[in-house]
Amino acid sequence: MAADIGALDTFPKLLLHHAKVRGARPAIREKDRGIWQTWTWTQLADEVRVLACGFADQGLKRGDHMALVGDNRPRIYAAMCAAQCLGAVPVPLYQDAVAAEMAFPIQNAEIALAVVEDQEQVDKLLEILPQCPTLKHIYYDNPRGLRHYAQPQLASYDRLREIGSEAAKRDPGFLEREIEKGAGDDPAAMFFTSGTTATPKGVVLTHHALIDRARAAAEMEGLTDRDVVIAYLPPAWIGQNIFSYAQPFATGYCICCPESAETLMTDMREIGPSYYFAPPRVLEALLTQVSIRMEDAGRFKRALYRHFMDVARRVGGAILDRKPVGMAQRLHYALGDLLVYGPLRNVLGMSRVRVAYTAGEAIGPDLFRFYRSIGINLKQLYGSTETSVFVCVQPNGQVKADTVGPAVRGVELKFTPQRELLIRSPGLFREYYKNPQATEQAKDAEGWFHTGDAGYLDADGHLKIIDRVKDVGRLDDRTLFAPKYLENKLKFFPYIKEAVAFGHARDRVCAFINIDMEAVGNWAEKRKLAYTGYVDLASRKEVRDLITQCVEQVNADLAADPELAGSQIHRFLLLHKELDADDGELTRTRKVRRGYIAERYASLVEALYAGKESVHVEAQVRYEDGRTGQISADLSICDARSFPPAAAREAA
Amino acid sequence: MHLLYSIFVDPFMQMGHAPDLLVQTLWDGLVSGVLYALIALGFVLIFKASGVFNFAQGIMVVFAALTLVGLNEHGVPAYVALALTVVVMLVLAVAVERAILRPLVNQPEIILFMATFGLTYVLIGLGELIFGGDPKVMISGELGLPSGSYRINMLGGYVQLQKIDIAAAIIASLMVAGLGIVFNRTRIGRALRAVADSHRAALSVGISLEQIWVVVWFAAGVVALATGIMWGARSNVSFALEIIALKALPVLILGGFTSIPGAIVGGLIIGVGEKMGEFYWGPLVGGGIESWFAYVIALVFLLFRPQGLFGERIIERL
Amino acid sequence: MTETEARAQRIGAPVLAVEEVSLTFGGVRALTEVSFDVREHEVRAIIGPNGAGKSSMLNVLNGFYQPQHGIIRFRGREFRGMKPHVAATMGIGRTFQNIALFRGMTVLDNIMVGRNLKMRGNLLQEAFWLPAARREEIEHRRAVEEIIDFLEIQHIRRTPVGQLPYGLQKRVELARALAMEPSVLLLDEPMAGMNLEEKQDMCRFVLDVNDHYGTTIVLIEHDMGVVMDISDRVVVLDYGSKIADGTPDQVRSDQAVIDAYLGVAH
Amino acid sequence: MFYREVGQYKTSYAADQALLPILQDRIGIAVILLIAFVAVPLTASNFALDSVLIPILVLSLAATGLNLLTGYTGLLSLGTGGFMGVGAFACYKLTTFFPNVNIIFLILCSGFFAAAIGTVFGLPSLRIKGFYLAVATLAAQFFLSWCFIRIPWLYNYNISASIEVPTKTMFGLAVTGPTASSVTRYLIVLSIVAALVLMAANLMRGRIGRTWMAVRDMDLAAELIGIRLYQTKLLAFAVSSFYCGVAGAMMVFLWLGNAESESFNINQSFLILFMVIIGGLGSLLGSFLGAALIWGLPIVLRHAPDYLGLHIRSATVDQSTFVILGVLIIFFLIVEPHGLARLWQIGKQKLRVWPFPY
Repeated sequence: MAADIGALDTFPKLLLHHAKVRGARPAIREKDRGIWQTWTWTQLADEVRVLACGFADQGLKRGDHMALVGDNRPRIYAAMCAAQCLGAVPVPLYQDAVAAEMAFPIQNAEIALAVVEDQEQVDKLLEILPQCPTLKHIYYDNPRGLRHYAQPQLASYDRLREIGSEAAKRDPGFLEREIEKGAGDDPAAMFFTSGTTATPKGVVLTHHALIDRARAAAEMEGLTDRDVVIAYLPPAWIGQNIFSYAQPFATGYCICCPESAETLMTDMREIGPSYYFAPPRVLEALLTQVSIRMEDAGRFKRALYRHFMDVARRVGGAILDRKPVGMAQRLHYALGDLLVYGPLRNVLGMSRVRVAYTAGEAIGPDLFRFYRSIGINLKQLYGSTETSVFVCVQPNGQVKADTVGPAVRGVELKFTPQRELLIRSPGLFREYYKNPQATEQAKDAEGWFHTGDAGYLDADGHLKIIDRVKDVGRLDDRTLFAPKYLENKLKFFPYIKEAVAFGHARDRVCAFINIDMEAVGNWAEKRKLAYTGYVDLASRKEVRDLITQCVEQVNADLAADPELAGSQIHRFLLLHKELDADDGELTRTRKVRRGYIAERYASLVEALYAGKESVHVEAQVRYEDGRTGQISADLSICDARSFPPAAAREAA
Repeated sequence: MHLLYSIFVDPFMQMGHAPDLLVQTLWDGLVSGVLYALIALGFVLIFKASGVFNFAQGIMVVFAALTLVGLNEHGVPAYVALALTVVVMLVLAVAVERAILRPLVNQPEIILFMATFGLTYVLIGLGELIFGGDPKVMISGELGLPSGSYRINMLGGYVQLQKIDIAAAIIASLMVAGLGIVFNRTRIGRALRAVADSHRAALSVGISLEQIWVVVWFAAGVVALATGIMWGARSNVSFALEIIALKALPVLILGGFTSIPGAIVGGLIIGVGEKMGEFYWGPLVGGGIESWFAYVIALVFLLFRPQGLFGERIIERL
Repeated sequence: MTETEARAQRIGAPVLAVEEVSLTFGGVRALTEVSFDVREHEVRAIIGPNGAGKSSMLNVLNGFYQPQHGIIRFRGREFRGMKPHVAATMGIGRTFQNIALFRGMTVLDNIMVGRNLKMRGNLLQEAFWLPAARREEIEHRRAVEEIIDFLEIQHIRRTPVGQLPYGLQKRVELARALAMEPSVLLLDEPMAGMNLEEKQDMCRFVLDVNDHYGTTIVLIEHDMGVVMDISDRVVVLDYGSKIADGTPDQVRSDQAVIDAYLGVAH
Repeated sequence: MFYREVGQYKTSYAADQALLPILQDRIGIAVILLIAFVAVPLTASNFALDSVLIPILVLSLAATGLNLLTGYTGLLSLGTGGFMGVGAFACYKLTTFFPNVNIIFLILCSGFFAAAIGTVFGLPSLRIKGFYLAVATLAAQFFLSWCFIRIPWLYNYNISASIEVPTKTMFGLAVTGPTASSVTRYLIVLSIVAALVLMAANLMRGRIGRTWMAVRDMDLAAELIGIRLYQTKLLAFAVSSFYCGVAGAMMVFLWLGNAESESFNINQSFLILFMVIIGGLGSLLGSFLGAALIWGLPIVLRHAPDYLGLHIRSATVDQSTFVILGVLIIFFLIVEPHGLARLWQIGKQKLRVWPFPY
């Protein structure tokens, strides 16, 4: 199974290779101090050398773990590579995690050494220091505000570099020797899965796995060292790590770190990435932005936009897939490209995007088609931390909205009778760290990884994922009920921010809906509808009618699909508060925790099924400034029309 | 040495030698001073009430005089023409308020200043289109203004006083007095004073800003008409007057942009200073210094007292 | 050594002192024989109710007003009164109660103006954009970018200041003053008109500036709350006279101060 | 919409601080320069050059000069005509004293005389502001006008009291005087204007420009930051007058061919001020737009009746032109008080975010 990946079988070896063959090419750009500061491969290699010597001097040894906490910064990536040089395993942690969430990984991996970005992260680590006796060294990149911190564990990144420089001078050949000792089967990094229910698990990935998968996808898309990627998602997330560490090391392309979260859009527009990744929620937020801004445009521009978006919807996807399209249509589209799509791609910063991926969760088909229709080659992929991401990718020209494409080179797929997907691939993880029981559960003796996802291969061999195996339910008449599928359909409407569908073992499907404050607020302003806040807005009759229309639209769509026609949404209510990760209703990656919500709002669910007109609710809410307050409200329950299945209609 | 002598000694010796000439010069200066003061008065009225530096005040003088004479030429009896001209100035005030002030409310001063430039162009064009560009003779006789002069023997010589000048002085005084009464005794006057302090205060008196603007522009128009008649009676009614109207600017500097007494006193000082300068010092540099001497007086004055004659000291705060 | 001790240790000898300063405006007494000193690296607050003469005091310190009596001592030199640009040259920076930014310019340009005293470029170099001018411009841009980064205003770098919300304008003003690399920074009600969160941010920035650049800070507030937490020593003015001077704790328990703030009749 | 800025990123401060950081702007300027330097000389008629383009360029330069003072430094001046006159007469005297020196060099030199005189008349700005200062500059205007008439030495004691431009050659080509071709004069004017405007743009992006704008926006704060108001304001007067002086010299030598003191009277000052205000205070582009509009509009109006086939007395046309010009000025001020440059700014911004409204 182990595909040969050649002599350059570890990331440090790849680094030295790039420093040799394309030393003057940019490896990392960082918008800092107002301009794009460039690190060439040579500079990156030099930095890594100094750091690695520093780490070694501080006692980091082969097999040790090192924590990395921070945003996308060149120094964080350099530290990652430096640790790998020594055979140590970097463990990137989410920079927005609260202190308590960091304690487990540090204890679990017995981390002694951490490289963090700034005071905020230092404070968090210091807070959990008593629970984490192994943690001996914390290096911070930005010294701001840390001048008077007297803890002996603390030292600055610059201090580390000084130590490293001296050590490197004492033993110039040290680094090369250490790198030589490394092999492809060594663990390269460890990622902690965001445990929604259980404790997090540390997924150990080898150099081999990561490099193999990075190469497979790069070859498939024809990535070269001229490609550019913008690094804006948390480095602790495997996807970000693949796109901004594994793949650039595999191909030699350049990654760009934005200046701050606020400037991301501007920075992306400046850089113009050619290879882009965005989870559906980001794409959705972007589209909502687009819709809202277009609503504010003048009559002429709105008409222009609507007209050409119609054209794009009809032929845009086909043109992108190089399918035959009539000359007149092509010209029409070309005009639209000049007037609308081109400028739109430009303001979104996607003019140069050659390949864009989305993954993480199912994407609404309309959302997906929108990007494709304006000429952005957005494709879906399927993968997870345990598989080093790339399992299935949609090849150019074979893009469908509801599948995630065929298996990538080297991957084998099969299904259990329960429709659970099993995977065998060179990219599979080695183990869950110190958790043999979980490892055994997930990876069987023959090396098949049990994904927990339900799906099947369609006629073209493309993988179609419906939902998590455990979430796929049945209505009490045995009709298939895939809640996430419904929720995604609802969430495509800009007015709907979150949706939670219920129906397992019930007689029909009902849903909770969160309105999108920005979009609905805008909509209300346009209609001169006064409101005081979220609760007030959500309780408006006009808003309920608006959402009812959306739900009925979804029902009409569902009716067209014979498998899912039975799971149309009969009733719904607009929640009195926004679902919030801080309240445990969403995961950190903003997935709804359906079970928890059903439990927490049991009375609301009951009211939906009891056929009540409205339900009284009292709840504690947390305001933005941290205060909490009590609200009570009567939530009206709305009925939505449902439609007879298409098959039945045809028959009739 | 000779230069210093001719600047600092000789002129004063001349004054001593021929006091009658000195008195005559002073009188001439006072008379032109009255006219400067009248133009400045128009500026001050408008600036005080609307914060507009009305560059068109000069051309309003010409326009008013032209209208008066032009109407008369078309056979309208003098006094009817006078009344009609007053009506025209009212129409102008309303038009200015509607077309310029209202749309430009709250714009920076310089923008309003430039707008009055536009107004100047419009008035020049209109004036020429309607009445032609040639200089005209003021109908002072028809209006019952006196002509001829008194000759007073004094100080070993004589001083000649034009009757029209005396009339001008009297009319100007009456006008100032009249304005004074309007300002201090009437509701509109109180509003006007309030608006100079703060716009909101004026509103609380119960008079709209728009009304106040119309009133001040109309008042400035009437003042312009009076100025035009006086000036026209002394020379001709022509567009050259527009440039002479710029003389009102040093007057304003001297008197302050918002002070009516300042405008009067400043006007007289400038008028006298200019005539004296021209008569006694002008020959030194070849004459014609009237065109700029007034500005130099104002400038020198400004360097020592930037707030003007009657202005209050400005304390800058942060 | 704790953090507080570490902070306390940095304070040095007095750098700025006013001695018996009196200031009148046309007969109205704004300040009466006020004396106090400011030590190197400390955060010194001047507090007092509205109209207590705080702003006048600041204006005397950086030369905008000339006091009728008293002297100002700055780094061993004595002044009867300052001249504004002399104060600037000697390293006294300043922000204003009613924001005094250059509204027509961008954030970046505003802060660059703060570098003016450090720049030497002449007309010829700049008109022809000679290498000397270019180098200088870049060198100072670099310094300004440090400050922009420090105060976290990267996202508004190119925004004209007139378009910014109040809280950010205050921050830009602080940035402009910092660009002068002052050794003493006078802050005139830096937190006035802010909400709680903005106030906390501003406090953090003031402390960070004091900490990172070692800048001595003299700040005025009429609200006792936040200032007490960040000041090393506090002067209290009331009706133009000094009524208390000491650590925040001392001042807080001073009867005269309590009376002044509660408005007890004099 | 035509601004596709994706991928235009700066890796150095030098690039970030470039005059035209956006690629499309650079292309636009290049195209305009190409047209101005190549296409126009090849195609334009003498009328277009002599009555439209050369005047607009010369006036643009004067407007740029005034804009530096009024738009960037916030000092209102009504003495522009006078300062232009200083340049013109200085150049005339220089050609008399140094008949063999290159005329372009002399034109530029005459700017320094204007700068010196401008600085002297800028002295009052140290004490006074706003309209008071404007009146002070009027003093300069009237005094200088008076000098141009009363000092015969300035016009070499000509009977006509006017300047007659001598014929000067460069590389055997007549560049001034009656025999100089329109194209030659046009190209020289264009080159000088382009070079000086580039210098102005450089000044405005550097330290000096910033201090000027700081003084304009809030002089007290500027002073407390360590900007010396006196020096800054006087420098602004000097540089502004330099530009006006060069414009004045070009006006006589490369445009009119002769001049009387009348050419530099108060009306000229007002005209230039118009251009600056209508074009846009504090915008170099605005100086050009304003000059083009204020100069071009009367030409269009004057010729409009012919094109429309109407026959109107020329006096009537002139008078109507006045009225229409006045109305248009008021109209423009109402529509966009910040001038044409602002309109362009807004339009450009719209194009940059197209299809979005903001």
